[in-house]
Amino acid sequence: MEINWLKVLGILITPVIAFIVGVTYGGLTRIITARIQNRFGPPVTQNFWDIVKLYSKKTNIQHGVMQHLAPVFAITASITTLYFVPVIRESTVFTNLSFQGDLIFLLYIMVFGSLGMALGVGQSGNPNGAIGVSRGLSQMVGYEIPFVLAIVAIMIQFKTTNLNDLIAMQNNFNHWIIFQSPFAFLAAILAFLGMMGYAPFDVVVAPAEIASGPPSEFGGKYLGLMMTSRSIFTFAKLTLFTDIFLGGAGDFVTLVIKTFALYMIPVLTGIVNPRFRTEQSIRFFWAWPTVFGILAVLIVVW
Amino acid sequence: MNLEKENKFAKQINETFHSAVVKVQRERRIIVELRSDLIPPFLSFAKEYLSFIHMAHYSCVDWLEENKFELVFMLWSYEEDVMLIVKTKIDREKPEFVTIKHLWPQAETYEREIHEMYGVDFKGNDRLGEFILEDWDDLPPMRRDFDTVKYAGEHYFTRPGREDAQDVRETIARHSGEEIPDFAKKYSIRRDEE
Amino acid sequence: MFSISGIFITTFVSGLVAFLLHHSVPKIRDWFSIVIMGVIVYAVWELPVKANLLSFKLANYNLVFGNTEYGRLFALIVAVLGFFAILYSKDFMEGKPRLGYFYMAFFFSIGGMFGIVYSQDLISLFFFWEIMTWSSFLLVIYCCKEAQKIGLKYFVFSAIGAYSIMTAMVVLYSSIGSLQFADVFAGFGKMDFWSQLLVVVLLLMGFGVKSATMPLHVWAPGAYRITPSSFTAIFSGALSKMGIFGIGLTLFKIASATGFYPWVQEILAWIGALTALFATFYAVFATDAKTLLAYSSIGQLGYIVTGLAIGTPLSIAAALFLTVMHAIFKGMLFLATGAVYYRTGTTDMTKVSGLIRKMPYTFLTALFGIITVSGVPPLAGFSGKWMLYESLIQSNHYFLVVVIFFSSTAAFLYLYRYIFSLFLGQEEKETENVKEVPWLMRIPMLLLALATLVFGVAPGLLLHPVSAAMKYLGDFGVTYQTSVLFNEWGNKVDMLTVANTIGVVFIIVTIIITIKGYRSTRYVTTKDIHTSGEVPTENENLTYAVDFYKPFERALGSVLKASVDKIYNATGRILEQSFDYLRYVYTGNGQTYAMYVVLFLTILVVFSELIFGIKL
Amino acid sequence: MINDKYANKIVDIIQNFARKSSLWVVAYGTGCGAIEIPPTMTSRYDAERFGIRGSATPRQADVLLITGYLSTKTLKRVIRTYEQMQDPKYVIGFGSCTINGGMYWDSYNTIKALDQYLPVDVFINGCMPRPEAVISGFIKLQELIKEGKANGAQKYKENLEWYRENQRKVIKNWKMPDYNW
Repeated sequence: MEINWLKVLGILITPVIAFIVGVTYGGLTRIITARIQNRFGPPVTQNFWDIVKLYSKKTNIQHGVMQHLAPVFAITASITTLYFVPVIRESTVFTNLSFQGDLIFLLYIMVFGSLGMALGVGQSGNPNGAIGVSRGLSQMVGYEIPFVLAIVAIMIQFKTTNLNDLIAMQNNFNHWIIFQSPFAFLAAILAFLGMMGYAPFDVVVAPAEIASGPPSEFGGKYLGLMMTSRSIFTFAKLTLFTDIFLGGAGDFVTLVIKTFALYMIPVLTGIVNPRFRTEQSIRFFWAWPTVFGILAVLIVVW
Repeated sequence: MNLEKENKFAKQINETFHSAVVKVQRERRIIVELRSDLIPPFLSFAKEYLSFIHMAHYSCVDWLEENKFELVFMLWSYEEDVMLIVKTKIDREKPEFVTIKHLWPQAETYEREIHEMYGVDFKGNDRLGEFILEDWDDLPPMRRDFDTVKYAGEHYFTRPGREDAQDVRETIARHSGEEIPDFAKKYSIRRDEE
Repeated sequence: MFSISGIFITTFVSGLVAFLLHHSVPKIRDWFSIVIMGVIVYAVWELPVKANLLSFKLANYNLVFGNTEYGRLFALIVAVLGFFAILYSKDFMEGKPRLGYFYMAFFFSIGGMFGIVYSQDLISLFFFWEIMTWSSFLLVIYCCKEAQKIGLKYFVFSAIGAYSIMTAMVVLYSSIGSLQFADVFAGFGKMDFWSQLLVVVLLLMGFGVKSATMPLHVWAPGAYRITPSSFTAIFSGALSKMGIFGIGLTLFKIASATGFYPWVQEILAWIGALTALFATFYAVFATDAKTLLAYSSIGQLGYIVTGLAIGTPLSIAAALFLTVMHAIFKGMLFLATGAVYYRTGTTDMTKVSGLIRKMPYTFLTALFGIITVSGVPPLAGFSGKWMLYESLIQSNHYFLVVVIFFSSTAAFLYLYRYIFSLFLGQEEKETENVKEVPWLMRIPMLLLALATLVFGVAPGLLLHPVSAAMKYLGDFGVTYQTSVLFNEWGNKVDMLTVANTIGVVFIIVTIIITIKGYRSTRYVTTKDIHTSGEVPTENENLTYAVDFYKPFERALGSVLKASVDKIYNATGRILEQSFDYLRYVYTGNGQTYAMYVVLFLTILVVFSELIFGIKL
Repeated sequence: MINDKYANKIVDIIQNFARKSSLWVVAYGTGCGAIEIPPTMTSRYDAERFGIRGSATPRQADVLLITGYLSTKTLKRVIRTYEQMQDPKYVIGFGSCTINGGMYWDSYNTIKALDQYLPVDVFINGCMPRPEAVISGFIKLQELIKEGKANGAQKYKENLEWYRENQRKVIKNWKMPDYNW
């Protein structure tokens, strides 16, 4: 079998790039939050040092093999998602494995990590963790409906389920799906708010109520791995949304601009909002976002 | 000052409980002193007939000099806006009383506190266990013969260098010009002066 | 040896022999059953595919048996799952009473299912259908007194199903004059509209009872819960597939010849999707592990019904793929639940927790099971779900795909709850002495778990027999490679790449995280958790197991309050009252009954001559 | 090859810098001093500038901030919380009460000197110490960490028996899991 070394290079460096970008975005988020709250805020490298500190903890505890593996599940899902999303359009290095999978596959592989995490949290035996998982899964059922409606609308409209085809069809500014199918974008971006887990949909990790919920028994290297995974996953999800709605990116500058613009939507929403209860957020997702999703499908059909 | 309703209450109380010492202290304050075995009927009387439906407070006072504990109930009438303070004295050597939780459920918690802090035993209250203090094995700490300074010195490491600390009672007595009674002096002497 | 009659005779005779052995030499009873079942698996595998292998005349009817690719798929499910279940039964059923009865009913139901899938005419299908129903009914009422009521429910619904099939047979026979499949399939298109409609509806109803399609699912949760777990695996994994088998035949061989076929498809697809949706909701709030799996089973069969009803090649492939997968993963999950029951004596999820360290193999099985059910790659459930979604989208069933997707997402809720409550969570003091189950019980579970992995990486292996079976149903072809799935727009997903990626990343990160700080990582018990500084005592129960999905319940509100069960109960009450009057008829006098019998026969003769023109 | 000694030193420097720049404080308000934490964390004083952040559980935290007096009942929970934290971990004694009992010098159920029971890295004096003082205490801790001197956890581990003896003297009903590394 012939080995395409450019592909190998891409597979090796994409997670690193994703990690760096994700961590920087995390730092920027904290600065922006601080500025909005009239504070100075931590340095931009703060998240990076947090992760390094967590890895450098001298002792770690685990409650069993599933908890040991839970962050591994999470990061596997993050990296696999990343590999199956084309990062840079028509690039040999950064399309990775995106020709081998499709959108429905991505929807499912994104859950892989949450499921693994949930199993680990379950084994940690902390009731707070289990409550967090219960809330998280319930909320996931909530935002999945508008998201799937949006994705289905797009798949029907463009008669493809492969991301590369979708990107190729959005070759021009006015072909972006955000303009072609605005309702799908609305539904998806509202679901995206829930997916990112910022306020008002942060009841899963509510620190004051359930002691940060799922990760409450995770510390040291496990928490570090989880934060690494979250950085990569944030980048992967942003890239996925950019690919679907904003026509992908031809180079890294465009990619950073587009993903950052998308990222600011949940972040800014999160800063100015209080927290929904679980059933409130589920009802929220089943109200307007779902209506937008149905509209998107109906518009495509007619 | 219009004490019409207070006097009316006092009259009603006196008519029913002849041994009750009723004093209208001021507007909206009536103080009743009563024998301890008459307290439960009196409280039900106050609740059912005199409209004192709210038990606002329930506490205990240590009268070391008389060798008595005094139980104090504060009842409030929403209809007349009057507070009725009921006092009774019980034996200090073997402090016993009956529970009144059937009249006011919240009394149970007050009784638990009084039990823990003064050692009063309430018959009929089955939750008189450990309440706020954990693993307490000394005298009940709110009794006046419990020496908190001595206890603290014996049980906790005290960092040297605190010389300014004084007993509050001494300071108060000095400022008000009162003489500390002899029996009280026993408990108020600082440990290092012994 | 490899003849249909051989398979039938072996199955039924060994049922009787097992019964007799139980009463004479109980020691060899289990091994005898295992060996026989192994032989049957081999025979089913080797049986040549031929439409007419055995035929004989009984009264006026030709009874024909044959092996088709479609029947072979189902026969293999029955045989393999039956073999695993009987292997599992040896230790699981040890010490239980009336084991001869159990084995006999077990073999008879297996034989009944073989009869159904091999029969080539409706008479023998009905005959074996009834044998299967009877023997499974015997197993439903096997356990205890409580089971009788549940058994009655099962029996009433099975009877409804059987009578609808019988009525359909009568209608078919009266207009076609033959009940052989070949004649029925050929002649059905020429029947008049109303008889066609009646036959299709009755057949779908009859088969729908066994596949527990809503609103005929009411019997399933109770019956699945009360049967011994080793048979529940068969019950849910294979027996309910007979309904799917029948629905497939009805749809593609009978209904497709009619003018209202698209309507049937649409309605059945929606029934399937709604079954999946509501069953999932009920499963989310179930507290008993087997009830949960029962509802899950109903929901999964809903997907299959939808897939069959859509009728595009990809969707049929998805449905048949899911049929096999459902047999595998529901078999696994029921066997794993049975293992928990075997060791702890309960399947109540609020009572058992923290078994992972005690029963690691069972946990592994359950883990593979739930990953497969949820359809997360790289295990095999994903391939089936993927094909189903793609086919739904490409056949323009937009809202159907959302409903299916939604119930599939909601399935995560109950699946997580299942594995969390039984295996994860706090390690309880009551389960301190629990051990792993014996090897004979582990082997079937682990082999099934392995199968999910193999079919997950290489779905083509399973799509090969599936596409052969589709050829029998009609001119359906589906494109696939050993590890690559294609949809109708030409998009693909390469399961081998997926599995490799996940596997490599997973292994690398696992090695890193294990080596990093290996010495400083220590294990602590589940009592050593953050409880705001409080030290939990030994007997304190910290597991979050009751009302697990309260927020979700609140969000759903009154949707769940309406239950089909309640409607049936109301109907039952009304019927009960009206049957009070019937007591005047049932006098208890033998002569009166004899008169009734004579009267009934007279009416039967008169009606059959007058209406259907049949000479008895 | 790089000399192991130097390599380790460089790793140490990086790790200490990371530990210094990221201090997660477990949210355990013991006494009245907890009221000084909100102004320290929020806009007016903004402790997040220094990487100081609250964390919900001891498993994730680095710093245990004892905000004021400790009754014996609370002490048991604080010890448990401290033992659940992961090494390296630091204790900051906050307010006079943790130093010499403060205004509770004669109380029958508060401890008078925290360092008898837990290894304190930094004391912040005052009743109450203002947020400026709190932040300066944190900066002092950061300096100690950077120099590698804040090794309270090490001290605790080595002198566990001495600490245990003191703790058991106060906590009569000792039903705690062992502290076993």
